[in-house]
Amino acid sequence: MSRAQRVCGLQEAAALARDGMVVGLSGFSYQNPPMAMVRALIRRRLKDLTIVSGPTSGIETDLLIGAGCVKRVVTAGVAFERVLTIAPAFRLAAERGEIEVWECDECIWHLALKAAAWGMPHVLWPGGAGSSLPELNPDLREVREDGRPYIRVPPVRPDIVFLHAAEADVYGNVRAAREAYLGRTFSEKSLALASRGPVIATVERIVEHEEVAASPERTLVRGALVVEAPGGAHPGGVSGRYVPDLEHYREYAGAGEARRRGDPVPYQRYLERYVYGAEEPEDYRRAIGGDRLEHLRMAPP
Amino acid sequence: MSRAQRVCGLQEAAALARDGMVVGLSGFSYQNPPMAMVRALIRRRLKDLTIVSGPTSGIETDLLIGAGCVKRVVTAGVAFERVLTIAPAFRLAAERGEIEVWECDECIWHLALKAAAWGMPHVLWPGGAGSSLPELNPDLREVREDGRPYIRVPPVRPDIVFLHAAEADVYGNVRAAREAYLGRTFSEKSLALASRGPVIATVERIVEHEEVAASPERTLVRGALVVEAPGGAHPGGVSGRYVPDLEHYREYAGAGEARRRGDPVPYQRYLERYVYGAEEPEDYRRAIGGDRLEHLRMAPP
Amino acid sequence: MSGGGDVGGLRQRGGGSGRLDSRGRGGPRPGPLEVARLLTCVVARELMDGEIVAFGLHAELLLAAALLAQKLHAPNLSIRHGLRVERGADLQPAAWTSERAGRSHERVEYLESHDAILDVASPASPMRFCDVFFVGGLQIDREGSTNLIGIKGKDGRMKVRGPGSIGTTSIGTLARHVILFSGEHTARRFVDRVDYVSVPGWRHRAAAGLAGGPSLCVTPLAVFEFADGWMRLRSVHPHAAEDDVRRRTGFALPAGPVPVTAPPTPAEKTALEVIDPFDRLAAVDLAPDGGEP
Amino acid sequence: MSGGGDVGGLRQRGGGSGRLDSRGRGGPRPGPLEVARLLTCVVARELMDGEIVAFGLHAELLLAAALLAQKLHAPNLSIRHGLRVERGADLQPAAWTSERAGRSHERVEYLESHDAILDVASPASPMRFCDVFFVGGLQIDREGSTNLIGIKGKDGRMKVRGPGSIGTTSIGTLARHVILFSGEHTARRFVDRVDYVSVPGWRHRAAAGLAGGPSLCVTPLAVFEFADGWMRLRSVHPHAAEDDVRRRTGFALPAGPVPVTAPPTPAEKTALEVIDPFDRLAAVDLAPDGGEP
Repeated sequence: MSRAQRVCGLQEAAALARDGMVVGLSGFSYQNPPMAMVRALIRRRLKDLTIVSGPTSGIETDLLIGAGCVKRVVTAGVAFERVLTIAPAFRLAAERGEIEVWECDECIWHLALKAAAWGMPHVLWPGGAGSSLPELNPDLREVREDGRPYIRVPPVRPDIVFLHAAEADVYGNVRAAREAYLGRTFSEKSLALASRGPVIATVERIVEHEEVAASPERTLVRGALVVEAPGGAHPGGVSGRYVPDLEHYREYAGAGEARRRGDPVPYQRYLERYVYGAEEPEDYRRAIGGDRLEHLRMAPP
Repeated sequence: MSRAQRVCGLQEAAALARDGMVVGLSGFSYQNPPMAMVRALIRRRLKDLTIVSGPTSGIETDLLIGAGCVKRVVTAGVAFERVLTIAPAFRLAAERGEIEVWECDECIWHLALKAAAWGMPHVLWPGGAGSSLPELNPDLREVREDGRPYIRVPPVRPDIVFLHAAEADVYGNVRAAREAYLGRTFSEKSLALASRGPVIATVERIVEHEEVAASPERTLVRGALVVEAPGGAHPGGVSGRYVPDLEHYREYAGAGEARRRGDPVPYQRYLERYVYGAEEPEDYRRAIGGDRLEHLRMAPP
Repeated sequence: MSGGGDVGGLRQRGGGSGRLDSRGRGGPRPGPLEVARLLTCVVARELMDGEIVAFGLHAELLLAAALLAQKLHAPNLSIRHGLRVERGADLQPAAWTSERAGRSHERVEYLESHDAILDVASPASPMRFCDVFFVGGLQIDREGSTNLIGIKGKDGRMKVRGPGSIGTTSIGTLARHVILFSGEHTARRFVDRVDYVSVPGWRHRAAAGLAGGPSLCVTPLAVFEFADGWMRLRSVHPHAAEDDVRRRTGFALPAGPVPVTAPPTPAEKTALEVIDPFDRLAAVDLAPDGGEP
Repeated sequence: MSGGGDVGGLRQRGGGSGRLDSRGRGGPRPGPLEVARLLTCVVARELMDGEIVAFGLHAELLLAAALLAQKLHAPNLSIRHGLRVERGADLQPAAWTSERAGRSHERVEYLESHDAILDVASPASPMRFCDVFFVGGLQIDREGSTNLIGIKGKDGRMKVRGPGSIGTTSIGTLARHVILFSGEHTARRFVDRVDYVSVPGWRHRAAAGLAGGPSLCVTPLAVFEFADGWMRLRSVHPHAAEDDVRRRTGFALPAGPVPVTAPPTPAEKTALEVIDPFDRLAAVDLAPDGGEP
């Protein structure tokens, strides 16, 4: 008997997500968002998702909100750094009351996932006392123990997690590129550990198992379902592989800001062009300009 | 102005420990115990220490107990694997009521350190309900939340931490050998994060800062005080550098078991030969047999 | 992560008699290798495809059983040996202690930093530490509780200090399946009630509000299962006598006929030759009588 | 880890006027580089030897200030830029975003995995995240509370949704020293009371049972300090007029003479030439008026 591979296609993996689920998404700001999967989820016209992304989220979250798939966001922030201080669909939907925001910061975001991974009913955290977080989230309470203030943080447990990374083997061992960020992980592992359901990793490239097993200390997540999706973080970047496409971010931000100011056409056009009309990887590559990814590629060190 | 180095001598570092302190010691079973430092602490004739070691501890803890320095041990176990199921000085002192044992398992040991690092008043852990741990430790309570049982674990916070590792730079960046254990850490980082006081690392070798900074992902602990002490884990092993000296363990175990059975002479002789009479590194090397460490050295991969 | 699989008697290891001195029901008295191989098969048969099995370091027999299961019926079994997920087809020297096998890390597919045990303890996680966890003890009782903490004297105080619960308590409480394994089978080891509880059995779990309990207990003489949370004999090994097993067990066992443990099949035998070509299993510390004279 | 140091106005960045339009008390109107360099010196003077200073990504000015302090009076200052401890002598392109500087990792001396922020948040740890933490906000109020969450409309409901508190709240609560930094100095930014609290100031901390509060607030026009937990002017920059600063601050400031911020010393100027040979500081987003027309 031989060991089963854990590889599947993008649509097949996207079909594991259902309306109303708590969906974890990798990414920090511009880095490592699972955008190919996000576009596939939007094409499935999912509804009422709770998105756990970040801790500081970016376009993966904003696009899902803008496409109407989201009812709640668990995030420390949704922003595009210097391109746009507040992500546009997030801003519009929140201001209109169309989404709920579980207001936290990066520590509390991580802590809520840790509480889930560790099976704890809540965790008492010394940070954040005196802030508005407890007043904005009914399930974040300020409590005292021995005269000291703590925030009582409940677990946040995704039903399913999608992440994007540089590479994986066919058995679901996922890892970052060696060339950059030096082993720094973002939220991939935290989300995977907290999940009650499957962890799906889109990767730039499936590599030989022997290669992955030769450096097990580099593996971030094991037991994932693996989808090969080169360029799958675009317009985000992938640590050590390619840089974020800030021009594309500006295009998206412009469309989002136009809609926020009353003109829905550019945003609808964005969705048609890059999401609904780009079901196949070739279509997406053509939409962004054939050799765009080549231009963004990081030189090997 | 230039950056200050963080290097000192063994005696100078040992002098930072005082009677009654909570002392964290690195090591897991046979691996990475800070034995040169332990011997220096015994020569200082410290009293009433609380030792936080392990989570499963070995000779570093047993020798301190045997030399009369300890009043309390926070450990999931003190044993010498197949050499001896129960460490002899630990067994004798516990059976005579001369030491207290904070009875835990490896998870709860780590959790208590995490609670300290995170500044939490306690943590609720789903493991261990139904065991004797809460009944044996007044500060480990079994509690219920939403009908489920948890162990309420208090923080354990060392006053000072001594660890042994393969290498460090002069600025206190400490790391394991690349050649083995593949980045696996034992308790070095957990102890260092939980400590309220200084972290002292004895290392096999001080290496160039540039070399350490070129692979920052390998650094386990930063900001340590560094003591160069080659062979400093003996008779324990150092991952990737040398294997444990099981013959020496057997000698120690024999002396400890003899004392436990009523004959204190072999243990006293052990202390004289390897601890009190071996203040200088050369003395210790001579006591164990000049080229003993060479025999234990692991071949490069 | 120590699973306690190797915690045996209270004596210094290595010097004991380690002999198998119980009479077989028939056939010649088996050697240590044969007994170890039989137990390897017994354990392997319990491991299911797709599961994660975990045990402490120094547990060659359990590692061999996992490799055997992988080879025969569970190609997707994951093996957690301490905090390492191992791969490889045969039993090699222990990776991290006195053996100088510098290349042992090549057998590691994945590893955790030591404190990550907290991250993966929940059995509900896709990155869970294990599905099946092997636990040993100084004492094991009829409801399946284990004790590595100590043994009480007649005055009710601790008379023998045990090594401590090492890695067993939390994972033993949380794992979906706990299997007890003991290299010794004596009335000292198998007691009516443990003096202290390292891993809770059926009644201690129920009292704490937890369902279930250990499913099996494997010894060099027999296999126990649990009915209504009490141990009963599932099978007695071919080389052991049922009344001897009952005599060596410190609590009453339900009467009634007990089958003989199925000996290694030809397929199991063939696979064992591949897994353990150098008969390392012969050195496994199985001393049914605790190695006492 | 985002420190919020770069969160500026509510508008899209890059297109604004970014001009410094306040009148100086004398001398010619300074260019953006000169203002950025002055602020770099102001911040550097606050950083002590042996401390760990932390700020979010995209905070060139704060990084330059830390490098300046290292060079002049704090050789043992550690710099946390996001979750990296950085070394190096000059200001280079940002490491992780659109710049293609593949060698930026050579400037990293140590780094944390992202969730390790929990491990190092306690200021009592030798491995603590920081001693000094820089925080920005959409709103900053007289007691030093910051707000990145949102701005209320007249109906008391959230009218402008902010980005979120990103990495500021917990570290801003726990750090020994919090210094506020704002690239904008308007009555919209500096309000009497923030609408929501991302990082608590003096009174919000006291109400929660915490001592202390932010120690300083640096803007392109002035430096505020705190007396009895309320902001007051510590100095006004040479290019700004005190009455203009008061007018641009949305709450009353104690009257009385205010000194002029000490301009860069010759030593600071020389060091700045080394730290920023390519005048990258000229591109730092300092728009006292928020960049509005």
